[in-house]
Amino acid sequence: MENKILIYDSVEISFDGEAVVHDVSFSLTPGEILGLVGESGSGKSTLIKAAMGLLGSGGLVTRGNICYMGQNILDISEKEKRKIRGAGIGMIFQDAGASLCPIRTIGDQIYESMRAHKKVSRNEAKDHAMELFEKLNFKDSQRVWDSYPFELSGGMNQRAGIAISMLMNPPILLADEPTSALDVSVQRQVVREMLKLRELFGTAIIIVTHDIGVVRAMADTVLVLKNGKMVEYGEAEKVLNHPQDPYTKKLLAAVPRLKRKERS
Amino acid sequence: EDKKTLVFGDTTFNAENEEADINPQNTYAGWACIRYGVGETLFRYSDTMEIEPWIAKEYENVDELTWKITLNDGVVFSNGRVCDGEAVKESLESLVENHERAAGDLCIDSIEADGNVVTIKTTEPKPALINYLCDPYGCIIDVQAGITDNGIVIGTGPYVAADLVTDDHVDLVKNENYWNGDVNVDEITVRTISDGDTLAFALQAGEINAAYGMAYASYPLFENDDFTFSSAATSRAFYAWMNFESSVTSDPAVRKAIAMGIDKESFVSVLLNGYGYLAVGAFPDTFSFGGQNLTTESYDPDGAKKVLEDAGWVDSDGDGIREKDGEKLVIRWLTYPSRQELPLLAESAQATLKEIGMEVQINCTSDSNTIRKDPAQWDVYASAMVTAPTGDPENFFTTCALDNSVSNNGHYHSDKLEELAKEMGKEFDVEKRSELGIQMQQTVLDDNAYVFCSHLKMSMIMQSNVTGLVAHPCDYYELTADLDIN
Amino acid sequence: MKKYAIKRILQLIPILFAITFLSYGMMRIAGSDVVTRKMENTGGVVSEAALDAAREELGLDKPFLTQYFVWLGKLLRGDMGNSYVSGVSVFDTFISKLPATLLLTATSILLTIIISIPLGILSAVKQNTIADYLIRFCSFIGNSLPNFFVSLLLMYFLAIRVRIFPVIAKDVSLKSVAMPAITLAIAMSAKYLRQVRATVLDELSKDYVAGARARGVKFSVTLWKSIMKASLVTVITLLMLSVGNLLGGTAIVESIFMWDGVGKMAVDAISMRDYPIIQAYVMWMAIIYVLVNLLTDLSYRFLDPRIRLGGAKQ
Amino acid sequence: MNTLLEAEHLTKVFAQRGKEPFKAVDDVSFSLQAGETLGIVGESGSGKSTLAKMITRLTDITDGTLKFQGKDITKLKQSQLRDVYGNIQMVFQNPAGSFDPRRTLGDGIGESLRNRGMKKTDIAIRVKELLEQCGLDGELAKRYPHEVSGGQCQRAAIARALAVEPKVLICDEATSSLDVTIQKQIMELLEELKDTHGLSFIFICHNLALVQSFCDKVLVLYDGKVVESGKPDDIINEPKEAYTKKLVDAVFE
Amino acid sequence: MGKKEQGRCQKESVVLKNGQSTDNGKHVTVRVQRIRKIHIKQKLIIFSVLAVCLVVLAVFSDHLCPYDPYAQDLSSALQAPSLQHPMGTDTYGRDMLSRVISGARASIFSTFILVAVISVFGTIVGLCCGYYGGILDSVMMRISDVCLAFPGLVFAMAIAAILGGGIQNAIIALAVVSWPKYSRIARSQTLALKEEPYIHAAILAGDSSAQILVRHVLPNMIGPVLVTAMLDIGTMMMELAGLSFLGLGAQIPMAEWGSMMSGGRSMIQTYPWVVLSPGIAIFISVVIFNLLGDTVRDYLDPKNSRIK
Ligand SMILES: Nc1ncnc2c1ncn2[C@@H]1O[C@H](COP(=O)(O)OP(=O)(O)OP(=O)(O)O)[C@@H](O)[C@H]1O
Ligand SMILES: Nc1ncnc2c1ncn2[C@@H]1O[C@H](COP(=O)(O)OP(=O)(O)OP(=O)(O)O)[C@@H](O)[C@H]1O
Ligand SMILES: [Mg+2]
Ligand SMILES: [Mg+2]
Repeated sequence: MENKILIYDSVEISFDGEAVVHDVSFSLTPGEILGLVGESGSGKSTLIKAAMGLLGSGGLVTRGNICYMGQNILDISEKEKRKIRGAGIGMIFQDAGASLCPIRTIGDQIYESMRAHKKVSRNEAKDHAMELFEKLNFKDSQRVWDSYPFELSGGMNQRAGIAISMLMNPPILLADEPTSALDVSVQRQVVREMLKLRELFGTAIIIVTHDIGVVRAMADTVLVLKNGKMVEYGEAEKVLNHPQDPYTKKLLAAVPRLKRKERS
Repeated sequence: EDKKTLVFGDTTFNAENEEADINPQNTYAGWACIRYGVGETLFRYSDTMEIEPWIAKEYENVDELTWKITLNDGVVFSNGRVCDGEAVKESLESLVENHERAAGDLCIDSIEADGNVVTIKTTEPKPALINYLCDPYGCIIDVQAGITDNGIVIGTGPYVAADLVTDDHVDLVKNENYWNGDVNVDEITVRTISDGDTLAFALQAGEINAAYGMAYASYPLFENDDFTFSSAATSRAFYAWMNFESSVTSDPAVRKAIAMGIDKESFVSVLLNGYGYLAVGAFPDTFSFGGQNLTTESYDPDGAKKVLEDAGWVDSDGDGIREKDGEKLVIRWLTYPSRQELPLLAESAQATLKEIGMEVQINCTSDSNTIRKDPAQWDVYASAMVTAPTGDPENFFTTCALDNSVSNNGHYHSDKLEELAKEMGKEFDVEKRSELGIQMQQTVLDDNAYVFCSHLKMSMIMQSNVTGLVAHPCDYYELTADLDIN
Repeated sequence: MKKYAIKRILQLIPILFAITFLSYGMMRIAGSDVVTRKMENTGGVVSEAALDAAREELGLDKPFLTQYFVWLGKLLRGDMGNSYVSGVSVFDTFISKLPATLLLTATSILLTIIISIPLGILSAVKQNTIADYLIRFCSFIGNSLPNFFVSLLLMYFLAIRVRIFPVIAKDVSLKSVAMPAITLAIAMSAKYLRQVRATVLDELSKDYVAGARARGVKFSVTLWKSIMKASLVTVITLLMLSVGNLLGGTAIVESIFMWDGVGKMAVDAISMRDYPIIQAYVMWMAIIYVLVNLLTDLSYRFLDPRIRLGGAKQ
Repeated sequence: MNTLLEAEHLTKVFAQRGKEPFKAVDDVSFSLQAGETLGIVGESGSGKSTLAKMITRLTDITDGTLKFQGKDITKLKQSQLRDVYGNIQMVFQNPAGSFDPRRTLGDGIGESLRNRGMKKTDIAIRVKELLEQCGLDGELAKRYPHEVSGGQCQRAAIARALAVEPKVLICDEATSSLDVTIQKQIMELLEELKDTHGLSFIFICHNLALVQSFCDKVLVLYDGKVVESGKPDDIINEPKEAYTKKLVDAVFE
Repeated sequence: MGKKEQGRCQKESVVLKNGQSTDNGKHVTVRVQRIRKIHIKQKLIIFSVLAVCLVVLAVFSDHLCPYDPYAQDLSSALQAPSLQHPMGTDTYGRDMLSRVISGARASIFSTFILVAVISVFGTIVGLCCGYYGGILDSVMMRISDVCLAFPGLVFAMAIAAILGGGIQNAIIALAVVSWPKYSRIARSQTLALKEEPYIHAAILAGDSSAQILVRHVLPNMIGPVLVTAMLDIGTMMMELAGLSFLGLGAQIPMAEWGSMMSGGRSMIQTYPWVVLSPGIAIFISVVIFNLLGDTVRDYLDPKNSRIK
């Protein structure tokens, strides 16, 4: 129990009084990658936004608790939440480019995010960021630091988004469809980066995706969501290869596969 | 020692009103020169509009064409130059050269100066020559000193213009060389304030000490101990011209009904807040040939109805408007907004005439001067004109009512009036002229060719510590040497 | 950039031609001319011959096209002519009125910014709270009071009741400009406020705001560094439009407060049919229009790196 | 075999303000036989959609010729294209966006019929038929685009395309914005249409697996140029160009 | 932001009793969400009704006036508000209430007509320019440039001089300088819509250009135009009042709010009701149309589609 860093306990989430996520419970250990799959509108994004306190004005976790490091993060003040956001739980948005302010440079925003959590000088922040950029295989870190989001490709933005989230070295990273906006080759790159993160820092990741291929490639555990309800939760191996629920079966059957002669 | 300063707010001192600067010879009116005490004329009008000496001490009508004028001794321009016959000659010659209306009025053949005596010969008999010389354009200015780019001239008056910005202000300082007594106030600023409300606020706030051109609606604000009014009846008359080419107003009954259907009394007492004088004829009672000698229709709606009925104008379709031979009794009332009284008159006449079954369609436009030239476009034209700018009755008729009058746009014609006008043109005797003036007015009134509604009561409002600022019937004199502030 | 600016300035030429020509034409059809006008309000009468002579002197007897081209020819030689009414050089008149208009423009814009941006942001951030409703209510009031009425109220309260500002402008000074500037700022702020509020609300709903929150950045930091900067584009657009209008002079406010600026000059010139001044004014307006457009575009480039660096799509 | 579409050296150049003109499609040639399915793959921005719009003449063709059943349609005006649109139809990438948000689905589906002078009552019947053919309830005709799911909307879009009984159906990433499960249903529908109606397809997609299972022929686009073409199995198993190789390798399994 | 969220959602930690719990005996924290739905549709209805009321008032003003708005009675001039004259009387002794009601016709109708004309004309021009582009676009946009660059005041005064004063001519002048705003909005909307797939779909369905414009482009771009028009009703009322101040608005004795205000302005200190009555009328109608405009904007905003 003590090595569970994030626990969702019977969580129900409502928008304007209407529950859209019902009774979801799961937990995360350090370094674990959880794949969150399900059809569109099943509540995947809602579920992870709840942990960040980003449900917006109409949304509320109406039942259950979400505990981060043993602390119930639903009933704490905005100030305390702010401390956890970024430093405790990082988030990568579906369109990470859009989650960066379009009219300020990446460097600016990195510095600002770091400043939010500790006193650092701009140079320290930059050194720190550069270091991480190198680790994440950015070719020209200086350029990335000085660029505006629109000057970078979708893949680079996505990676910059990951970098910003990672700079604070949060033990948990929530990734909401981090690859679906990208083309296949970039998508592969991003997946590789995230795996590297876990390797480097032991980060626990929740990845929301439609792409079963990505889940297969990354996830340790899988949670299948349908209409806001958990339909299956377990080890990735087991869920993907021996699905129990009819919906999971249908989902897996629908995935088109490339037929290749042989793979090396 | 403290300087006495005064700020005078004036709505009329602007280019639009023909008072761009204080050069009396510049434009048609050029009243600012005399109004603000910079220039003086040879003679001036008394409070009863009689001729009084000013720069000149007397005149003599040598023969029909020759006038001999003797100047006062010791008159000097503000720059110290002596205002002698030569200076007057130069000034008048320059006037005739530059000022078309003056040239037409004066018909000067030659001027001779000899010491303090100026002899003027006219090309034709000009009985009213001295009156014309009292017009603001007759201000004697130092022609040799010239006129500055912004229109400042040197005169003999109690004040000297120091600075002038058209449409904004003129700064006056005391004329140290004033020949005719002491000047009390050291500095005066005349501020152009075109908006009536701003003027009222400025006076209330004490930013100006005195104001000219206040809106009637603001008068009650100053009817208290802190302020003084100075008012005088002027010969500016608010009156309606009938169009004799129009199918409705050519009907004498209609004209008569209009004359009987306008409630002049209420117009003056309510809409003008009592700051006006009921008019009978063209001239106010202050003149010897004023309205007191005349008779005309008074407000009588029932009488008016009867007049119309008798003339065949009846309301047969029940819409409240009378018809005759299928023609509706619709009056197109042309007027203009720059005189605040005219829209009030139009609106009030519209209501009272409606009661007797006339529909009045108002066209209140600043283009009225163009429109009135075309008699097909209006039936009644209401205007505000100075009927006796020179204190003489002839002017009104020659400009408005005769066959050859340029402004007779309604094409009024009366044989009797033409007769009388001819007589007037030859008459030099002031009393006889006055008598003729009365007869001519009565003729016009009998024809209901004009309906005179009211005369302007020109008012200045000042803080109660301002003295010597007195409204004058001729509307020419405002700032004089008497002006003082305590 | 330079090329772009030059291109925009070249665009000015046809606009200038079109609108000066139009204005010349319209004033012409408008019937009465300066000579007739001069006779108005004076209570007297002048002969037609005298009028014709006066017209001839001003060249008003010539056909309208001739007059236009004479004017244009002079203009190309750098001569804007003299006012028909005052006889003073149009250029000098114009220049003498500019400082007043510039000061009024600057102060009212400044006031508008000071009032509207903070309030607009406040009302967006506090959306649907009492503060928001109050601010919006005030903006409605500002939006529904005609300028002339606002100036009356200001005069009454600020000059008569508390006597902190003068009713009439005595000089081109800050104290004198206060009331006309406040009058203009009230109406403009009311409009700006709504726009700023809408823009900020729009920005607030964008992903990057949530992004910054998710990174633990303080809302106030995001507000000042990102949202403000992004909203500035809207504000600049509005500002530029207003500057254009203000530089053209605000006839009503200028004449109520006796603020001797370009707008008052224009109104007087129009009512007097003082063609040379009207033409100069119309030209001035067209130049402002084009320059303001140019400046707006340039400032976008400056403010928004996407435009500056050519990153915007399309 | 019966050649339906013939494209020769199709080129599209976008003139851009203040920038160099941009060649989005560069010298693309292909032909499409009756009953054949042509796949077009390539990364984002490679010119797939532009090519589709050129074939449907929704954008002007800068260079090259386009023939439909031997008739040159390269330069036809919009009014003359109505007949061509009776034979070529298109299903768009974004299902919800391809219906006018202010009109019902039925309205959108029946629009082409109305333009061909069909009576109102007949249209209603035909629309219902089409919807049912695409596996939808006829009642859906009364709904607005935002009232139906993405999958339903895409089916409705297919129904709309089928309304005029076209010979060629162009699918521009017709399934990429949909869930895998729904994607599968749509593919099954297309498959069925191919079999029952003998439709020819131009199938634009970046999902190689779908292309492989559905298409007879594939063009690989890169920077507006055709870098490789041939049978899908050959291209996937033995990619010749480096680009194709990269594309194939990136697919997660 | 966080505070607001908390303020809205009342939180109560309730530990359900074992027997009642649906969660198999577990203790579950329950938070009660206080729902405050914004009923845009209701707001829309309320403001539309209010706006319609104003229009009805304008239409039937003749029948609603307690007195003849033009009947003068100089003997009862400038009376303060009383039971007999709830808004007092003006200089001519006319009943202010009646004049304000009657003024609704001139003020509301004239702004309506003005806004209707410029928005319809501007929209058509913008639609055609945006859709067809080319020469037509360039020419019309240059013309609109000229109209925008042309000082409105010069225009208004020239029009007044050519055609005479009066509200119609003030409307003409305002129309000429205001339509380009609409054509620009319409044009940019059309340019954006032109590339929408559903427009392409319509082309494929064989629609002609005109059909596409009328059936698809117009309905989808009308939102912003409509909102601008609503807000413009207030703006134009102000502009007309400004022109009235300069003597270019309604002719006497027409009851029109702007000219009533400017005509009565010198009485602000002495007889304030003469100027305040039309002022309040302007305020109310500007507020109603502004709120309506805002609500229409909210209603059309796709972000709010859920809470309609
Ligand atoms: N701010 C909100 N207000 C009201 N309802 C919302 C809000 N955000 C999401 N919902 C509703 O909650 C449900 C779950 O949405 P969510 O975005 O979590 O789905 P998802 O599984 O992430 O889908 P996708 O794969 O399309 O991103 C949906 O029915 C959606 O309509
Ligand atoms: N109207 C246009 N003006 C200028 N450039 C355009 C225009 N339309 C498309 N392009 C450019 O042409 C190129 C090809 O675009 P296209 O939409 O055909 O790509 P695509 O292969 O369909 O990509 P995706 O898979 O993302 O849909 C892109 O670089 C695009 O930016
Ligand atoms: Mg989601
Ligand atoms: Mg595409």
